[in-house]
Amino acid sequence: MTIEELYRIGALYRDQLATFRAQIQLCGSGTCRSAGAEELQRAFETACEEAGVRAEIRVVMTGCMGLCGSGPLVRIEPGDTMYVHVSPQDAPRIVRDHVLENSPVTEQRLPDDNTFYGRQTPVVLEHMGRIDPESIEDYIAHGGYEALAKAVTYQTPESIILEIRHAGLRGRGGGGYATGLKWDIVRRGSAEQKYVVCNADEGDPGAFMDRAMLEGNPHSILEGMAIAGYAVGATQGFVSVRGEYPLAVQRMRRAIAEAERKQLLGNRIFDSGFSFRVDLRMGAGAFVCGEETALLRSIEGKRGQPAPRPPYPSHAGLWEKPTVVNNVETFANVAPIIRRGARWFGEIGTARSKGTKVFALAGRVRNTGLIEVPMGTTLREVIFDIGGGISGDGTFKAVQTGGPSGGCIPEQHLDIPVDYESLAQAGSIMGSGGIIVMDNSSCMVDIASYFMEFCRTESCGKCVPCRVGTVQMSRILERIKCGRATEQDMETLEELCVMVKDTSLCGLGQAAPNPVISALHFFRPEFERHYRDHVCDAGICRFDDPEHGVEPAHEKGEGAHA
Amino acid sequence: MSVLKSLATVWLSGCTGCHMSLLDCDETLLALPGKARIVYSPLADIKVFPENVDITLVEGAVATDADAALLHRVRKHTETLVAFGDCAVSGNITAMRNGLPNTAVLSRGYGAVGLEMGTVPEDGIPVLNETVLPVHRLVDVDVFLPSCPPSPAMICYVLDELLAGRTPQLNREQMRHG
Amino acid sequence: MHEIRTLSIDGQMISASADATILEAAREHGISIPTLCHLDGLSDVGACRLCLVEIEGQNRLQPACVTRVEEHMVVRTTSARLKKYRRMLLELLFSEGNHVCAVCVANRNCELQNLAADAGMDHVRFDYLHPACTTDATHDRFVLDHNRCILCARCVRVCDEIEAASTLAVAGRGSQSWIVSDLQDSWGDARSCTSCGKCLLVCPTGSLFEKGHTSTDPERKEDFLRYIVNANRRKG
Amino acid sequence: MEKKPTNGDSRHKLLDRALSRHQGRPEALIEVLHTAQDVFGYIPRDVLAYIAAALDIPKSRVFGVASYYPLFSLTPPASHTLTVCMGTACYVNGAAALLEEAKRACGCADGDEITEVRAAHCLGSCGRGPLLKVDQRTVVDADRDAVRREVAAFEEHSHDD
Repeated sequence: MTIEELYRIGALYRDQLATFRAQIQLCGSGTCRSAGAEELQRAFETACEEAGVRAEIRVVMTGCMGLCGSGPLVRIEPGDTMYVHVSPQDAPRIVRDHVLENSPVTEQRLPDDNTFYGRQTPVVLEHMGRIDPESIEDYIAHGGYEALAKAVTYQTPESIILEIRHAGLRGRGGGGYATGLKWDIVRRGSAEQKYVVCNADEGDPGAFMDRAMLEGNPHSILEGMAIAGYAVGATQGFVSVRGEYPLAVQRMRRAIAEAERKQLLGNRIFDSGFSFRVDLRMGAGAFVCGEETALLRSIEGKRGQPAPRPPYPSHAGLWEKPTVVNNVETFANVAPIIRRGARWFGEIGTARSKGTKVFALAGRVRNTGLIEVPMGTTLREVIFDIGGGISGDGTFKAVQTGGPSGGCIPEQHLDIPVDYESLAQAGSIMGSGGIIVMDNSSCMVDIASYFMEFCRTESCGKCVPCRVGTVQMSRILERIKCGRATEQDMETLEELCVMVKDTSLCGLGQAAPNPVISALHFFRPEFERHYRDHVCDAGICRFDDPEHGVEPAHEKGEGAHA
Repeated sequence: MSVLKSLATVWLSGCTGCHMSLLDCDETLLALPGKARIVYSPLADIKVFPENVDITLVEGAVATDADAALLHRVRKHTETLVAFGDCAVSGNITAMRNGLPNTAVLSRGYGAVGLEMGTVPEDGIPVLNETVLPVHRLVDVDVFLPSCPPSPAMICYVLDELLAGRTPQLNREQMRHG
Repeated sequence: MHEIRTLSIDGQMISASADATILEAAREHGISIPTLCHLDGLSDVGACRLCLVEIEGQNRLQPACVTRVEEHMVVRTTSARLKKYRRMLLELLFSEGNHVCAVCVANRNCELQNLAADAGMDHVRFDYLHPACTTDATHDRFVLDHNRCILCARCVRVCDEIEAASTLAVAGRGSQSWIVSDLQDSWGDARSCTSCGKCLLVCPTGSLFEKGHTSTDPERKEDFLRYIVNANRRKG
Repeated sequence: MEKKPTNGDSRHKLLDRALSRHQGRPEALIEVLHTAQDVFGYIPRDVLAYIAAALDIPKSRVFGVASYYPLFSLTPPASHTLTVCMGTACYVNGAAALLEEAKRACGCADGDEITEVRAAHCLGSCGRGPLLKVDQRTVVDADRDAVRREVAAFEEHSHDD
């Protein structure tokens, strides 16, 4: 493969696309598939056939189109017209009226003035929902792998790292560590063997950014990984995909195979001296494997338990070798930066948080889905403009960011800009990008307890404060929920929050108390009403059930019953 | 003239080992009436726990409804409550039945002393709580005196300090469970 | 020739080899830091968190057992906060298992019990969880009592790193973790076990003990590991 | 050396293929366990022993890994699984009530032991919660009725058998 060949493949595919009279693109995300996208695809193919235009119309399943709550979604090109909640019965009419007669169907059509798409700035999602994720040619036709070609042909590893540093790209997994800096440490490592790892073991409940990107544009991730490999001197990459996402696994496996076949991965990429391979590893359901040292252990085939840092993976990672570990979205930002330059990227976002952020918007909000906005956009814009406000007839209560490591932000902080520092100041974190909107039907004690229970079951068990502290905090929260807690319990809970945060070995334990701390900070009266007055404003908690909250003896694992 | 502090000792669910250890204080015990009035104890024939007690040593864990009722009365009428020995402090051996269903505990207990297997008297015995708890899980405790049992020297030290109006400072050995 | 670092621990200026951990440097100079999962001669995992220390200029507490000394490092091994946390960690451990010292084979000779006494743990504020655990007495000579296990994994490491039998491992996860032999075989049926008994010698509690003994050997973990490690080093 | 559990079973061929694809490298343990879970529906004890021997990993460590990860099951599965997503988005949309309903509805069916109810931490279709996973099929915008419908369908099925 040479650059010329790459261009030729792209041009050929674009020519081929131009022969179609129109395109019917169907959102093929896991969500829309569950909502009936595959049946819909067959309906459109049949409709085209019956209209006698099967060969002239391209019916294609793309990646996630974003507006998940309104799926199944269909886009008609040319014209960029979107249809929402499309059912198989709608297919013949859309084909006849819109595709053939060019008079768009009014029902189900997304209005042009919708704020959902209008307020977004797609960078990593630019081609998502528009290209066929199972076709490497489609990716190439949209400029794919040009950044890799440019990098390995014309640029030095140093200049690439400089570009990434100038762009100000920071880790999108939530930590916000400067990506260029991390790469530079690995590049300067003296080891002969180095690794690049893509952390696609997405586990935050309520987050699906990685899933959408893996399913919708896997090559953009591979291209970013390969560029990283070139920059740091690694020849082997691993992408660790969450095992609960079979479609993402399948699409990524296919993408790797296709890229190898096209020699975009493998030996001497673009006839340079650079060789790079990627292997896929399937996660096996442990949330803690989102923590990088735990992730590396699981790639090595071991129990995915975190290890003390330092040493950091950039010094001693996979098999003790220098290793770049970045999140899916971080890698997806790399090719756009190399293609369009650090300056372009730096103009998006805020002074300290450059670029855009992909969020998964869900919960009690009208427009749920996948969005991408410039850093610095306010939460209010995200929830009320893009999200269209609260769904149903509830009123806004809080927004949860950062998953089990984050916190709930109340109304008075909705105007803070979404960036690493501002969210931390408001007592939450950016996290990987889940945004869950809650209305008055949610009880904050219940939510705090929900997250603590999550951390309790996801604790790896290695260090004492996380393994036992989360159990004890969970029990106290459960007592508050059923009105059996005392002032002493509240004191103990707060002491445990601080202690578990300060003494736990890894990020999971250190952040496990965050949802409780934030709930106590903003919603303390709600806790007090629970344990003093036995009142739950949301009507979730039960105080009258004599059985509720009386826990049976603590069960242990298999060793207990053997 | 009533400058003597009042002292009570209480026996909840435990083996009386802590009280035995108290008796092992030997000649020190003989001096006790000069320092304190003993107002309630399983070693004395007093039926009702009195009011306005200065110091109460509580032996044993809370295992029955009767334990809980007595403990609440003790707390209400005691100035300084001492969790006396490991059962009071942690539940200890008494709490080893936690995790077993009460029916299993009762039928084993009553079966083992020669009654017909599984014949558990229904009246006249306190009702077992589902979970045996240490004293501090029900009421506030002022002084914890672990060990199984606390040594006579340790008991004497704690009593001397409390009767002198001081808070006992346990050393490392005295702090040991077991 | 070793590179030397100079640092301060609890106000005492000390020098240590550059590859020494804070724990090694401190102990060499008679400064004691409590540990539970650490044992000289075994790899360190930083799991029990008892050896956490404060390092000036760092927000996070660091485990002394795995943190290397650095030039001009200023370390504090005791502070009101550290004392409080250590006591809480021990309370958590006591609450997690069934640690009934009075009937334990390791009573008066137990690292957990001693550390609790050192920490002034006169009672445990957390709920005792009273897990329903079993005891594996199928081995001819040894007993594994899960009730008293604190999951420090010293037995797992000695079995793996010193005896190289790898009979024992940690299974499950979180609060549902337990020590397993082979494929969850009864210990007596675990064919990989060499019955060397090293796991008993390193167990800090009464979880692993020899049949027919009413108390554990007070010297059990002191010297044998250093002896083996040194002997192996001389051979290597 | 552990013997192959049974002979001539095509499922073991798939397992052997996975083992040879990874050339018996110990780091392939999790990948091989995935294959075993896929082909057997769970990981039987003799398969664990076989994998341990093939990858030359101590048995205890294989068990440690297999029992660590929630996606691996060491016991045979029920004939149907009803999974309620308890991700945050589903939770704020009432997933807890669904889970309760699922347990209640399947409690009725307990006699045949055909259905296992599980709570998932997040299935990743948060835009259309609450989600219900019926064996491998995902139902979006689920409600109590959907739960009852699916459980009833299981029961009908089991009577057909």
